[in-house]
Amino acid sequence: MVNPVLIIALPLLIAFLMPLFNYIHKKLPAVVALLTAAFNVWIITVNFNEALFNPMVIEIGNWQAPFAINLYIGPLAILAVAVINVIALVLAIYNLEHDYEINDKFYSLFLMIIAGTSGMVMTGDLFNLFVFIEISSVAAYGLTVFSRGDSYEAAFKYIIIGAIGSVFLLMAIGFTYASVGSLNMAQIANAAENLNPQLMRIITLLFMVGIGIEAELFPLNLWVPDVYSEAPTSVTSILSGAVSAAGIYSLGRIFFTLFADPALYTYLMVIGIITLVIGELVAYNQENIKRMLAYSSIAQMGLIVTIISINTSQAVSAGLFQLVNHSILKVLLFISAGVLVSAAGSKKIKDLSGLGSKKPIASLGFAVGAMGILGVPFFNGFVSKLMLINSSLNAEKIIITALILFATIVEIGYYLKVIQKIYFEKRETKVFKTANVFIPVLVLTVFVFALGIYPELITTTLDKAANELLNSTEYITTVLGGM
Amino acid sequence: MRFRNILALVLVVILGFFILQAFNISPEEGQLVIDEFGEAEIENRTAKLYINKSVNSSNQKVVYAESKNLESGSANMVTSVIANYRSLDTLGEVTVLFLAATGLGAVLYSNKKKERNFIVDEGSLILKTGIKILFPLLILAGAYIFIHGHLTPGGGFQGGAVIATAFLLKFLADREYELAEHKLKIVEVIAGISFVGLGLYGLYTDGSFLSNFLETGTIGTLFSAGIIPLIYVSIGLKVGAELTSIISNLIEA
Amino acid sequence: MLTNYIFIPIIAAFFAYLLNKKVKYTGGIITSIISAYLLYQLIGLYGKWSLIQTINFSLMGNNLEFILGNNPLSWLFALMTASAGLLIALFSIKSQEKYDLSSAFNFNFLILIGSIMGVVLAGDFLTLFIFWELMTWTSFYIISGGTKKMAKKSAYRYFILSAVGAYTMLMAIIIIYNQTGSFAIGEAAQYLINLPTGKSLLLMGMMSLPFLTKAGLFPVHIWVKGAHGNAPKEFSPFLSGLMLKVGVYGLLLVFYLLPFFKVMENTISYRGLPILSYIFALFGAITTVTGTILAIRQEDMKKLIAYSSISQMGYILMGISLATPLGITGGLLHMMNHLIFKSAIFLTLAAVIYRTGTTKMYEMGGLIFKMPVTFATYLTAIIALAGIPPTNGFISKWVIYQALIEKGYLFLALAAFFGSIGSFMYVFKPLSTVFLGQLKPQHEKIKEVPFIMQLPMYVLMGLMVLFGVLPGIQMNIITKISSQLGIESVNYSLYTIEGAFGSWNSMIIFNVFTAGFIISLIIFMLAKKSKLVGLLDTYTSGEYMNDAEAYHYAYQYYRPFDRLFDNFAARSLTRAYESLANNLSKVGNALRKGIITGNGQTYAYYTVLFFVILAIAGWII
Amino acid sequence: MISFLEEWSFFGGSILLILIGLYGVITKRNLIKILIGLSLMDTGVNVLLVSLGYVENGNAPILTSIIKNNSGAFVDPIPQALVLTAIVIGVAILALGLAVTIKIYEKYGTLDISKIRGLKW
Repeated sequence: MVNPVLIIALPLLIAFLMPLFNYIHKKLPAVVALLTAAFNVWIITVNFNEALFNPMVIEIGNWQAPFAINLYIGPLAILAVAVINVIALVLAIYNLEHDYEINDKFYSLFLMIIAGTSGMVMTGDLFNLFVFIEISSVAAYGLTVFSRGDSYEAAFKYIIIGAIGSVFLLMAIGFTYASVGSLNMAQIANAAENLNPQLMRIITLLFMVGIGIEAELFPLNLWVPDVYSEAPTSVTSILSGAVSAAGIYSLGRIFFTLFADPALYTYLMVIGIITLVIGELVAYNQENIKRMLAYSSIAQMGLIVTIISINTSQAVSAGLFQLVNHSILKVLLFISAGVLVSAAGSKKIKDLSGLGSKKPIASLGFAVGAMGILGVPFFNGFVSKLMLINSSLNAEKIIITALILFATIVEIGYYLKVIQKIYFEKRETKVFKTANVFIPVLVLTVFVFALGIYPELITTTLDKAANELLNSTEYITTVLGGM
Repeated sequence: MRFRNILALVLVVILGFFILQAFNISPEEGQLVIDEFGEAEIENRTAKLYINKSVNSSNQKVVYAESKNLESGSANMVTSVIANYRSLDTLGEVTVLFLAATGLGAVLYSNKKKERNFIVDEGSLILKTGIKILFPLLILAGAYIFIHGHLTPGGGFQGGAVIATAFLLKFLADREYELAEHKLKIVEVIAGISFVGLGLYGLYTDGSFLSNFLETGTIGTLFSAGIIPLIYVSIGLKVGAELTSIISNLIEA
Repeated sequence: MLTNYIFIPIIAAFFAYLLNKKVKYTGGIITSIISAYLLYQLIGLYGKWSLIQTINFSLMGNNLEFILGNNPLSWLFALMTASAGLLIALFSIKSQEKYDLSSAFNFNFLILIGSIMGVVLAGDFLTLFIFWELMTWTSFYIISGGTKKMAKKSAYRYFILSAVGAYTMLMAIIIIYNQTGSFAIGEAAQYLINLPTGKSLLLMGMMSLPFLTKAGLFPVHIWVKGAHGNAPKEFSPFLSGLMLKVGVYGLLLVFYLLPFFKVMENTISYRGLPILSYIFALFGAITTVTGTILAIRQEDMKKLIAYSSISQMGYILMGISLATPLGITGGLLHMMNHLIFKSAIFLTLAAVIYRTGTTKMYEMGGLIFKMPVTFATYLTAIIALAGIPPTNGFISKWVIYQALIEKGYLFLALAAFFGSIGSFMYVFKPLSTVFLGQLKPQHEKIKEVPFIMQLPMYVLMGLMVLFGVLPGIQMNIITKISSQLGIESVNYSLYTIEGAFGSWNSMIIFNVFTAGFIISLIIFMLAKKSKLVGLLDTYTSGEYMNDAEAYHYAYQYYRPFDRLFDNFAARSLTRAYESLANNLSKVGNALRKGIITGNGQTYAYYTVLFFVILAIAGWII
Repeated sequence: MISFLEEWSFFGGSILLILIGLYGVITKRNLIKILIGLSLMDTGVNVLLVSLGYVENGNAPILTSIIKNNSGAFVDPIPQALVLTAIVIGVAILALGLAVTIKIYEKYGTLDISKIRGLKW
């Protein structure tokens, strides 16, 4: 066994060293970042089965588990961390082709965001969660501005919302500590039933604002389209693929494991539905492809929150599957769209016409991603869509089912326009040179089809993860031990 | 727009009212609520273990300058929390600062060297003369604060901030003053990797990241508390360097 | 192995795509070979009705199985698919030499063939749905690849309508799955029959929506015109001839294999049949009339034939929704015949487009001597379409009339007659304007299409006459199907069909017609030839004429008739659907501009608002 | 009255500080003022955290030659440690925000947030 704390520690170490690598050679930071991500993925594969069947509690600083900071790596965490790091690896490969002017700074931030999101999903301590959320969002603020231009404005909006969110989060953590007397998640979960309901309501609402910003809940998500459309492609991808996934993870951790208050799920469901509907309707009218994808991301997050808040094991595992798929597909879409945008020299959808034959790989990547999101058979989105519908019908939430299908139809509406634009129109204007994205697109496409044709690859993990979310007892006993 | 402001006021007041409810709950038997002001029940909190230094042991009594080989040998309990019990938070915090400095560098980065475009108002004679004397003293004070972080109030952050203040004064006094960027970088890198390196060494020897692998010695003496002073030195240097680079970047922008 | 029928084409699709990128024509050749192979295999499958193949898998915590089964109904559709695929693939080898999306066409076309096989062989709804989706997607891509300007929009419309239907079906499937734990069609039927009538009808209504859409029936027929008219010319025959029929397959499935008609028996009856059955037949009649009227108005020959398809689908629906032996026989016969003659018509049009490059009828004329084979095929096909003996179209229409009159549905029969007369009018329009009349100057150098493109036409021509004379060949499989569907079969022999009011003997009629044809041919030979006048040599009193085409006799051919229905045509359903979409888009825009103002401060405002609303909601709840 | 002030000046005061900051953030147009609001909120929440760990008559949690052993009353050291972290994070966000503000001013020539709307819809 390799200690999974390295998943956090190593990127931090390398990030601190980045100036040195940059001094040695301009290209070295990219390579080192790639190696770090690959190493992380290796650690995860080594630990995967262990975490799945015997959740690990990693004590930091050799302090006995519930009293200091510990990492908890169970099925849910390993799933999330695997998604995050695989995506990071793919993006590290993608980055090899790019030059960001100040490479050392870019890759420092890039590795930090990996460490931050991995930490978010692995930590077993509430305040530590806050610190990791801040690491990933501060890194994201910094990364956003790498494309210059309008990105400063986007970053500023993100900073305002993020800072307000962090204040709410801190308040919630403070109240939790003052009432429970501990910051350890297991202890809090254990004590949650003794918590005064009114206080719990206040705490959970504060958390909802704090976490909602990362999990892209409406109306806390309006920074998303600006940041996603202005940030460099790999940043957008990691934000939508990893950071939002980690946000949903923390949301699940807080509202399911810690404060399992059934009244909350109604809130979450309503918010999720509003997010879904607004995201889809606004995406339908977008002229800017990156904004369109951003709103589509928002809508997907809304969908996932809605489904998870149904609170049955089927629904939660469907939601998690959708989350995994969304991470894979959105990264694919953003990478491909990034290439298409730079080839066309414009973000407007109408300027993308006829790129299908000029940029075959990126266009194919976009088509695969879109078809995955729309749930075409043999693509991964199909299975998760089936599970979503099945679980919502099983829970007798037929309105949600209808909404999911309505949302899919709106999605079809806007994705098909782009696909037709790319493939079935003639190009008259110039095509710019772009980077090669063959390997990232290939890897992600393989994932798309692997999960679509053989979903058993992941279903055990999903079921276990769903079980972990819905049953906090196992979590508590694992961390607290014999107490 | 006035309506908007009034609405904002109303909203903020409702919000505050709602949050204040948290302090004003009359609990039923056995329910957990926020302790009243000044009556924080340390006994029921994790903090008790930290004060008694009994997380791993069943230690109860800690006596200044007498107790030896405690699990965390820092006389300053806050320090023992920051640099030992919750050192991962601190690593994260240093990281955030590093991120801010890096991000700031990225935000303000430009290819061409810019003219300083504000009207240069030279520092007064007092400031100029004073800083010549104060600068080494401030650096020294900063170093003292972070080296004695485990004994006295203060620590790496405070020390680092003092060091950065010294540089800020230098900037204020002399508008032409420029830092040797690469030296700052070197300090940054070394401080950063030594923190993570200490953690990794703990992982290597004790099997746990950031574990205190040194003898903790007698509480209250300078050479005590295991890796805490080491961590604080690296934090101090790191924070000093980061804050200085933030200042220098902002001034140059 | 039934999976072969699905996956061989799908796998071959990738090879076809890659090879065609390198070497011209290979894509079409591979497609032809694969379809021929499938056809060959399918013929061998005839009679092996108990063949079932299952694939186990686990999903959503249940162990499920994909079921593929061979039965007469499936076999017939599979055979139709393979043969239509073969003919069109042969045709497209040459006709696509200048088409720059031909690799993609062959790729999609092979997958389409595979997925239709999947749809018709499926023994459970999940398999059916999977391949249904795949079919919709691939056909969407093919239609989008049309060279006309409207192709994309039509494909888009087609897809959205299909998707709405498909998702409604998916919802019904999963509701049933949740209760029975299985996707199998048999178990679903078991379950549905025990449900309260209303609920079960609702579920089955949801299930039939995608099939109605795909079959292009009123009120979800609006995609047909655009998709058929703008699809690549080779694909229109397949779209009209076959894809519409896949919808019919689904309807048969819902009507007979699911207990739709059994459940309906308990409801109110009208003229001896359940009211719903009558309503479906009525929909069929409306479709027929609508399609006919709109077809007559069309100036574009492909769109004209597209509307004709709609109207013919109305006949088929009338037939199969009667649930009488004659009705189902008529419906199935007409379906097969429609495949043949409609493919033939579209192929001839494709051949004309291949040579002239236009679809506007008033830009053509006099191609009879330039493209004789094409003309002959077209003539035979429209004779069949109009339902004139001795072609196959007459027989099936005759059976449908018999079925309607037998039940006393005079109104429906009237609609059917209207459609039949209307079809004379609209099929004559392309005939007279494209093939007859005078040759346009720009078409002087036109030649007949290459042999490889003529081949499918010969085959289709032969089939039309063959089945017109010997309907017993088709009746073989149809009786098997009706017994599978639980309907008594009609008495028949090789060239007779027993109707409700006497029987039809095609041999006698054929002899009479052959004799008549020979006599008129002799008269024609002996008669004096007419004199030719320049077509656009129109008298304009010295006015300058800037739109010569408008004076062409083909332009607004049936204007007086059209004027009767102008109001009707203006009240288009398409516009209703579009305004729905527009309103949705308006809501989206309003949300976008109202909420997402671009001002970062407003977003911060929302954060506070969000908390306050939640808090107040918390107080209230 | 006095006891009320004593009890509420910390909890109520810190919340009030947060609210004042929040009000500033959502009403002031100037980017710098918004950042000041954010910083006020940070301060407020820091005061709140520390006061949550306050013990009446408690000592600062440091053993010195005067307070020799740990048996006496100490204020809770954990919130203090948390606040230290929170302060640094606040500083980091503030610094980044200011840097971005500089760039925005270069680009738009104004600090009025309602005029900085290059990205919308």
